[in-house]
Amino acid sequence: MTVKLVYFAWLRERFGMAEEQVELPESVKSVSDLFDWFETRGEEFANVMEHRDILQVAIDQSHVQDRDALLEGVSEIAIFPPMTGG
Amino acid sequence: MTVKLVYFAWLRERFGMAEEQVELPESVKSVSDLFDWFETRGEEFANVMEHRDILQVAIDQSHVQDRDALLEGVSEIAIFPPMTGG
Amino acid sequence: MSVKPDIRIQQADFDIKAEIAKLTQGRTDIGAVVTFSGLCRGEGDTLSALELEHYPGMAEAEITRIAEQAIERFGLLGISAIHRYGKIKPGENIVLVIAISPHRQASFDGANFLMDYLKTRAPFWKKEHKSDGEDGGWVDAKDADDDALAKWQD
Amino acid sequence: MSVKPDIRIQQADFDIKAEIAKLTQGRTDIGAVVTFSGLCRGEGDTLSALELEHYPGMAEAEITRIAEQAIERFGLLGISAIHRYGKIKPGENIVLVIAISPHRQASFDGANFLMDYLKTRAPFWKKEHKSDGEDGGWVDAKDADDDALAKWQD
Repeated sequence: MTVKLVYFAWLRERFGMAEEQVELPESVKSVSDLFDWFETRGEEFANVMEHRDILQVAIDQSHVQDRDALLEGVSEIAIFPPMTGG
Repeated sequence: MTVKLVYFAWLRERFGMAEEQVELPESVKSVSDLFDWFETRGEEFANVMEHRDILQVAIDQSHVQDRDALLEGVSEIAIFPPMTGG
Repeated sequence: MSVKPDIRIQQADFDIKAEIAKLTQGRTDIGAVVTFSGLCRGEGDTLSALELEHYPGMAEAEITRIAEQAIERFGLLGISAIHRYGKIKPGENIVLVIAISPHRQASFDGANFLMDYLKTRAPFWKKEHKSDGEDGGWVDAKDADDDALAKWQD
Repeated sequence: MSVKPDIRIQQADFDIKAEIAKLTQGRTDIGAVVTFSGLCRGEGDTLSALELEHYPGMAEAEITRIAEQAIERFGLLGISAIHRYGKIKPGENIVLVIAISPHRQASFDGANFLMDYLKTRAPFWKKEHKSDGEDGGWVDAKDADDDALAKWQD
């Protein structure tokens, strides 16, 4: 499955990109699986995943709290630190 | 004792004056005494005093809740209905 | 107390942008500006105007006193209030309160507190003029306004 | 729901007077206008600017969703919010919220509610640029902002 991954704030800076188009492995079915997969993508990805408990996820621009949320059929997944607007 | 009495809103309208200079009788020592005296000043004054429980009093421009508050030495007493500002 | 309230009672309308600028211009310590404007409602076109009467001198003093309490209680960096008197038509401004502070809750609370007290403690009275030419009489004080004060009692 | 929120994410500053007029002009059913402006603080001159990043599309959608809740919950007659992005200097505006309704508490609550949710739910991130040229890093989310939400839970 091909999805657009979008990063903000220090994730964007540390990954060195604002977004990427990726082919998710068959094994990645949930947000939790996605984070597990990130840990295998190289040092910087693994480092960022040390903060996985505080990372926020939006699927197709809607907040998702549940780490078991399924990714099937989604087109855009955003990962970002806690928001600091206002 | 001579004091300035000041009236607002419907008291001003019913008394037909915004203020008056009066010589208070010796017997008028408190706000309560003042209201008793008003009851003797004619029909319109007596009628207004039927509402004495809700009337508000300011002595020298400070709110006074206590009906036993003494009037000695004051120069301005205002009587008015509950306020409706804002 | 170094923060002084700016309180005015006037017949003229106010300019909210200019009033905010007066409090904030040239400062970089303010994080939150809350304004409250109270407007005259037309009550479904039955009202032609409100007429506001006040007790000159005492009105300024009383609002100043309450505003000083708000500064102290919420740690405000500034507060201003303008209350109009005279004839005010539906859609027009009656009152403006502005509270400034470093953080949002203090500014919200400061403006809200001043309005609640101003409603029941500032010597102003409203008379209604009806659209049909009738004298609508003096507006009664609302129990709801007294109740609103309860939230500020410790 | 007939009342629609007016939500904008923009780089440009806003004109609070024009924004109030947009909501109130020609109406006589509004009794209370509450505005909240959030400003960039200089932190004792240590900060040269904040840089605000946002998630285009989602930011508008998320604030609109919360604003719709505010309309419903407090019976607002209108609500607007403008959130800026890009570089913002101390003393400059970051965010504006305006809530209008017939009565004062609804307007206060509507604006306060939207700000509390916006702080923790709208996809914006702040980076600090220090006066000494250093990168101050990304601002951490505050527990106090999460706590502020608690007052809106029934």
